[in-house]
Amino acid sequence: MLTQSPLELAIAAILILLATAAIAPVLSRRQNLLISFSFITSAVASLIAVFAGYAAVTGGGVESLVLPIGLPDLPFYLRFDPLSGFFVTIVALLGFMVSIYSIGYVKAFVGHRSVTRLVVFYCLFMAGMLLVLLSDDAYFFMVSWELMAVSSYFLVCFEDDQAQNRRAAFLYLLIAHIGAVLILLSFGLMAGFAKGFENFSGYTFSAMRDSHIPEGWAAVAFFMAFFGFAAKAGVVPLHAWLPEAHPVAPSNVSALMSGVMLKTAVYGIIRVGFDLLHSSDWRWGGVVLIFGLVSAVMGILYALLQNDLKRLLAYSSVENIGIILVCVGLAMIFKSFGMGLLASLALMAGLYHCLNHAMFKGLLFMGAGAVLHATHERNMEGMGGLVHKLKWTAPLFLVGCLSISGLPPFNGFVSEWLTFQSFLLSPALPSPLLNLLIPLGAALVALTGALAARCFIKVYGVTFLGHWRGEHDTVVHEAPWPMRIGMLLAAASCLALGIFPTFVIGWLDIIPETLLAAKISTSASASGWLWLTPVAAERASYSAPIIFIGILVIFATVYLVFHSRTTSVRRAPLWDCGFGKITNRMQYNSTSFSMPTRRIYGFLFNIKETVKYGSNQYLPMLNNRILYHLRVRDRLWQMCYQPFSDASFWLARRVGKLQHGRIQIYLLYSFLTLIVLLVFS
Amino acid sequence: MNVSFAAQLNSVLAALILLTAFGLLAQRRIYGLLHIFALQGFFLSVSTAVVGYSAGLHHLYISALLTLTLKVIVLPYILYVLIHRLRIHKEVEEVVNIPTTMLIGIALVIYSYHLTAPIRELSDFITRSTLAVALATVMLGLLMMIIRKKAVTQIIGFLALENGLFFAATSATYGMPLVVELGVALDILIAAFIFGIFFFQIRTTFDTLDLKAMEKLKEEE
Amino acid sequence: MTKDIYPILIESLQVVTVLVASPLLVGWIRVLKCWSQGRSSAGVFQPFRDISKLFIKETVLAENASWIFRATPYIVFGATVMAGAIIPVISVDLPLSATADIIALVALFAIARFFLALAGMDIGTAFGGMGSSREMMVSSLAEPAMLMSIFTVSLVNSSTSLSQMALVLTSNPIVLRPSLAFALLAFVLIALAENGRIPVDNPATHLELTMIHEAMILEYSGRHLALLEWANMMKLFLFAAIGIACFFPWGIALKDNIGMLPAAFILLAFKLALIGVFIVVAETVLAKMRIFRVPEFLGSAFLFATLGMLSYFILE
Amino acid sequence: MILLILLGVNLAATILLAFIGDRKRAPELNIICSGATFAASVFLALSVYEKGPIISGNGFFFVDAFNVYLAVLTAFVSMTTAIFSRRYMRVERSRGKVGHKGMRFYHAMYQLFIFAMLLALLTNNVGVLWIAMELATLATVLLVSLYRTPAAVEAAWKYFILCGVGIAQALFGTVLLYFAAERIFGEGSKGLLWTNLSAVADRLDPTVLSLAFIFFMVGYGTKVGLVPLHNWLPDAHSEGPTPISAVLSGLLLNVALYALIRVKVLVDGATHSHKAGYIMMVFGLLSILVASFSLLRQKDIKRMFAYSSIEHMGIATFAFGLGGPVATFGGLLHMLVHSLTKTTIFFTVGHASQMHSTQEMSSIEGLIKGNPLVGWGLMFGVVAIAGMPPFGVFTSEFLILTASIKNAPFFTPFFLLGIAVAFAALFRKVMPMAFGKVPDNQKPIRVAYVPVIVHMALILVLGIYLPTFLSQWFHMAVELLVR
Repeated sequence: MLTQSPLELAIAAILILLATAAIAPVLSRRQNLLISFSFITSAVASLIAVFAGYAAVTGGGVESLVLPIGLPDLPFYLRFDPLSGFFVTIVALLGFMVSIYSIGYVKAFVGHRSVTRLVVFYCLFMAGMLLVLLSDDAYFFMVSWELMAVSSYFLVCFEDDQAQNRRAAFLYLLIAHIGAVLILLSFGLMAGFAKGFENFSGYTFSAMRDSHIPEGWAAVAFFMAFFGFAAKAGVVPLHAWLPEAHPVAPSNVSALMSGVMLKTAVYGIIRVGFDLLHSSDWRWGGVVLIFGLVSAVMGILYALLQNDLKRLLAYSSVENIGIILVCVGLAMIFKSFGMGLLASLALMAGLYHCLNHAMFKGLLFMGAGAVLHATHERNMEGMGGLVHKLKWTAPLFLVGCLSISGLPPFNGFVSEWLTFQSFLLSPALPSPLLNLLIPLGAALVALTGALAARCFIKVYGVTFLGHWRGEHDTVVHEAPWPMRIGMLLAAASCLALGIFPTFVIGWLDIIPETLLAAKISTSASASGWLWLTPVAAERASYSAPIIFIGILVIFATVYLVFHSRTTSVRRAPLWDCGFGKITNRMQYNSTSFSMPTRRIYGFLFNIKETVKYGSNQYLPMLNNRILYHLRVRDRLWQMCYQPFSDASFWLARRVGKLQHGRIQIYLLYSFLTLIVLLVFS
Repeated sequence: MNVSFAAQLNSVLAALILLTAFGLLAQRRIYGLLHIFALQGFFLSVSTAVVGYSAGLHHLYISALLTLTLKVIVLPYILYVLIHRLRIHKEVEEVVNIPTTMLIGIALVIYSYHLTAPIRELSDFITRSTLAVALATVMLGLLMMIIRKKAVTQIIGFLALENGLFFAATSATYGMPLVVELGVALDILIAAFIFGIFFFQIRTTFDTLDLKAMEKLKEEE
Repeated sequence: MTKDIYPILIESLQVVTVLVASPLLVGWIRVLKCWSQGRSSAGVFQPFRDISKLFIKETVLAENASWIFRATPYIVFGATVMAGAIIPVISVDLPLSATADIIALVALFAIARFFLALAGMDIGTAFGGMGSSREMMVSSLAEPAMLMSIFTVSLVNSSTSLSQMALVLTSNPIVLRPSLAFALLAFVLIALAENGRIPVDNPATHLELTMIHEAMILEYSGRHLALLEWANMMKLFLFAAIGIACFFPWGIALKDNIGMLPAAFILLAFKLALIGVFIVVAETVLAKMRIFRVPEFLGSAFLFATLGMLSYFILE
Repeated sequence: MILLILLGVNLAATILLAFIGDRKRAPELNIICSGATFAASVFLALSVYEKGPIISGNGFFFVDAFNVYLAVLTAFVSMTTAIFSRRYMRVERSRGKVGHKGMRFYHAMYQLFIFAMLLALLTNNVGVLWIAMELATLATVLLVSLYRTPAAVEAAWKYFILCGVGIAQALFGTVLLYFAAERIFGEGSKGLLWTNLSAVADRLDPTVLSLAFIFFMVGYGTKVGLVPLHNWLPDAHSEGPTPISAVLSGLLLNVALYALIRVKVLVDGATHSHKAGYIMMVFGLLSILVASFSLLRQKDIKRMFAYSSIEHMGIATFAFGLGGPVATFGGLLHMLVHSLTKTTIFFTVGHASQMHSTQEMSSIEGLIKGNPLVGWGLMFGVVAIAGMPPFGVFTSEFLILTASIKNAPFFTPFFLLGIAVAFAALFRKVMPMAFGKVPDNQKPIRVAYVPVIVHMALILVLGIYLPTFLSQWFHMAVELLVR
């Protein structure tokens, strides 16, 4: 295996995935065998791809290959460079965990519906994501990109008998497709300025790299690509599909979609912004930064108000993509002023967050899947107390919550810290306006971080803690072993990535070096692997291992001190303030937990609260039934989507009048067309 | 018959064809329409023969003969039989606002003249001035199809339009190559059979040949 | 030899100082408060007595409490002590101070808060959830202001490491900086909110509907409660220490200078005493505000911090 | 020789089937004849590929890379449609929708229609091209009204009248063309031969040719189904038997567009301007927009795909109007893949509506569960037709879009809007049909597997791999069309 080059390994992985997809229908009569076989092979393929990606980044070289298929003058070009390698690693790493998880998860469908479709498109989806990262010409990129979109679309509407699922999948595919066409146009624009457009060779990325595009057109190309990719990444206001599609997909698929599919869009933005186009206009970065900030804040606020577990996680993905884009935007701004070192710090923060988000969001979605598996419930209002029943899932999910809330020593904190560090370096920019504005962005990121913590306390507190909130006590059973292993691996990597950031940064450093010609590892690990010092030790430093060990030691010491003595611990009922028994209905739930948020940030949403008093039929003078109804809607939906949809249907009605039914009118059209054309010729 | 006389004769025939085209626009009765249409075909045929004679192109005689057979005898006969068999001869069509239609028609003639003016300069044929009339006949036929409401009248409008095309072919170019002429004639013949079949189909399915019955296929409001 | 022992020595001294001085600070505040209200006090050592009494008392757990509820006191205590080992209190030459800069320190406090809030949710009462929800609301509002304040301070010192900040401030001549003044103002407001002092929360009350911090730990008893109380006292002390390191570090012991340590202790005690006076004055003058006025309160903190940042760029 | 076989087989089959078209084995005969035509067309294509353009029959026939590829496509699709029609018409017949006479008529006219299209493609004479186009219309008119329902008769009538009028205008254009050519070639049929015309294109009078082009545009444009001349198309496609809808959509529109392009080459040569191209772009764009918005509110499944055909013909017209090698390549490819894809869709749609005995989309449901081939075929057909890779339509749209943003960036947003709306409309309607539970009104029927699978495989292959000979072919055609 070691004799193979990274690209060969990656291709092997993709071929295994495609072959699995092709074999799957043959096995469709034996569903259990199909599940075990295909998910094990896809796990193996992912593992191979992890090695490939890792080796590509470590090797730092560029490998390319031309496949003999595609258009005759435009065969499929493949290229494996450190940037692709890094993203391949992310995709494959989470893919590996999720594949293992799926062995357990998908078996729950057996007997209810055929899983052949799920298996086929799962493999195609994985292969599509990897191909996107490897492709090196516009055509192949688009083919892979849409392969990814279509296969994930079929995965989203896997449980197709519910209209809601179909609607979600439809919305997803629509927005994805519009985004894809924008990307395509952007490539078309770049190819148009490249050499050899007429004989198809302008479509290769290498031709685009070498082309000189006028500044104005370059901006058009960049923003088309940015919005195209943003539609896939779920950047506000193009995020509408995300909270619809992720919840209805099977949880293993949501984990992949949220954890890694969104990253391919980030990859695209980085590829176009740093590699294909060479601009020195800081406004590009500024726009990316602003969209990132808006997504981060809005995403987490929306997440806070959700009661559906997976929907909440989906919104939180919007937030995290926002943070990644903030870093990318900062890097672009730094780059435009020629500050390579700072740019690479910001880019590093972004890339690190990509990796982290893949891990903890994958973990959380897998956890959500385990909860769903156990309770058949997505609404958090009907859960609670699962910590007592799900002995494995509960702590693993907690790890995910801690990571995503940016708490040391887990991984989320590292990237958040790096982000703040790059923000804190913005005063070095030679533009006074940016000096004043960028810190405000930092404040918004801080707000996002704090709200994320609040949000995930709600998630964990309402789902796992307290008493069961549902109407009847359902039988809750812990997830099978493959699911636990998948989550365990993700949790372990969350911790590892949090504790050993210096290694990761040293590994990744080749990427900013190739893109920006500046590297930070010389300063970042200057004080040894224990200390992360991105710029200089005097400037800022962080040592995750010491914090981790420190807290553990103190914890252990205190615990041992107290447990050497024999003080009795007694269980007692809750204090009920002297009234009657406290019932489960009196607990704080998701809606009440987020009430302060609704009060403070309510103006951003479309909130309708209604309270109805129902009277008791025996004692009419007492109003003892109070019905509270809350509806929170996305205001952006009404602002950005509703008008489009309405206008389309309005236009459709208008256009429909053309087909009036009277043949004379049709003849008149023909006649008038003739007259008009004759007049204008 | 010298060339200039032939040209004059051709102009007169062109004027007559134009007149019949207007006549078709104005006529309400079905039999009346049929007669005018046959007359138009006759003029066309004569005009073709005159051109053939004056230019010395003998294949145009075949064209003239074809026209005569098809447009003056066969098609009006088929239509006559159909009208008779389907008992629609009593239906008198309401043609709205004839004066306006006439005005539009005159505007179309002027417009056709305007359009063909640059082309006239190119041609050295005796018939060159009649191209405008041919185009006008085509457009008037189209106009007729637009304003009429019955299937039969629409077909007559369609055939009048084809007459205009024929006239264009003879007047502008001294006729198309024979193979084309024959093919076109064959097509028209087939078309005639098809609309014959159609009249029966429409009659049996809708009980009327009024086009109002056939406005069901449309986009819903 | 001393070279090797010195870091360990100073680190232990630091941790012991934090552990011991924090109840003292709280005791001092209570004493001052009694005096200001014309009551006789129980003395500055009363917190010690409270804690030690709680340690030997029986621990009563709610029926529904899970392992999270039981682990929380230890985690909170651990995180707070860890923070105490990092913030330079008596000397800038603190070996562990490079472990975390001020942003990471804030995150350490966030761990403690995270688990406290989870523990509040764990037992399944309305009070616990209410406390968690409100606590997280306050913290989420305080966070941006905190960051802006840090931003301003780091602009002045071009560092986010507390030791470095203190070192830069003390080693340079004293300059009056409007930016630092604004940042200090913001920091004070944030610290009051974070530590649950009046006007945001009242640590002395168990009045049901106004509780924030107390609501979360309502079900704790015995040694768990002792640990939480102690951690809470340390937190107050550490915020005071952060304020001192960022804004008034003069007097802190510099590198390899054991001789300065006694003076540093005395000055620290003096500064803390002053802070105690300030807190008591503030709590006497102000009334606790309604919970939904807190956003305005913290909003003004954010405003001050931003003004500080702006005035750095515009005026300095 | 091959040419005669190619055309003769159809003609003979027409006559034969007119008498025995209702026999038990008539569908098989239909398939065999179409297969023979296909084989002949492949031979023809091979000889063109090896030896270059062929002129034969005293200049009457002219075969070059452009029309031979369309001829092969026509022969191929007519063969697969014949296979499809075997099972489809059997069901229709068993349900009493067509009688003996109807079957005879159906089979004969089917072959006549194919003959007319092949003649239109292969002839060198612009006048004969017109005749063949008219013949193709006439052959299908009565097929549209085969079921004799009021809607079918109405649709056929509209088809007949509108296309008749349209094509009459094309005849006027032909007359004008001949008029211009006569000044160079003099009297006789030489002046209508395309090979001659294209050789002297730059000497033809520009005024006459631009006038002629307008008549051609309106005339053949009506047959292509370009907005605002399209009104017959949704009616005719939705009311006829589905095999006829498939060949109308997949083949006839292509042939009409072929005629238009042939003329455009002449006009471009004569006028030395891009005016004709602009006219085609405007028509194309208008078709894309109107068709895509119309798609949004459709209720009838075949009607919806008829509008989709208008949209795609608009795309192809736009591409040829755009000119340039990339766009022209894209346009040629688009004609090919649209034809294959749309016929696949009509095959599945036909079976789907037979399964539910209705064309109302709201009553069709659960196709994937009911019959996986029909369900997935429809689903993938729509995925393909909506322009998603890895299917061929994406390839052509990719080329056209990129060329359009390079050469006509201000048209592109409208193009994009059209594509997006059409995409939304199609998926919105198709998802509930393909997915979901099997409803009560669904009945299993015997389905033609071969055509659907073969077409889907071809579209898939064309999306990721264009064989060299095909692309060589296209390049040869592009060279003919782009000067």
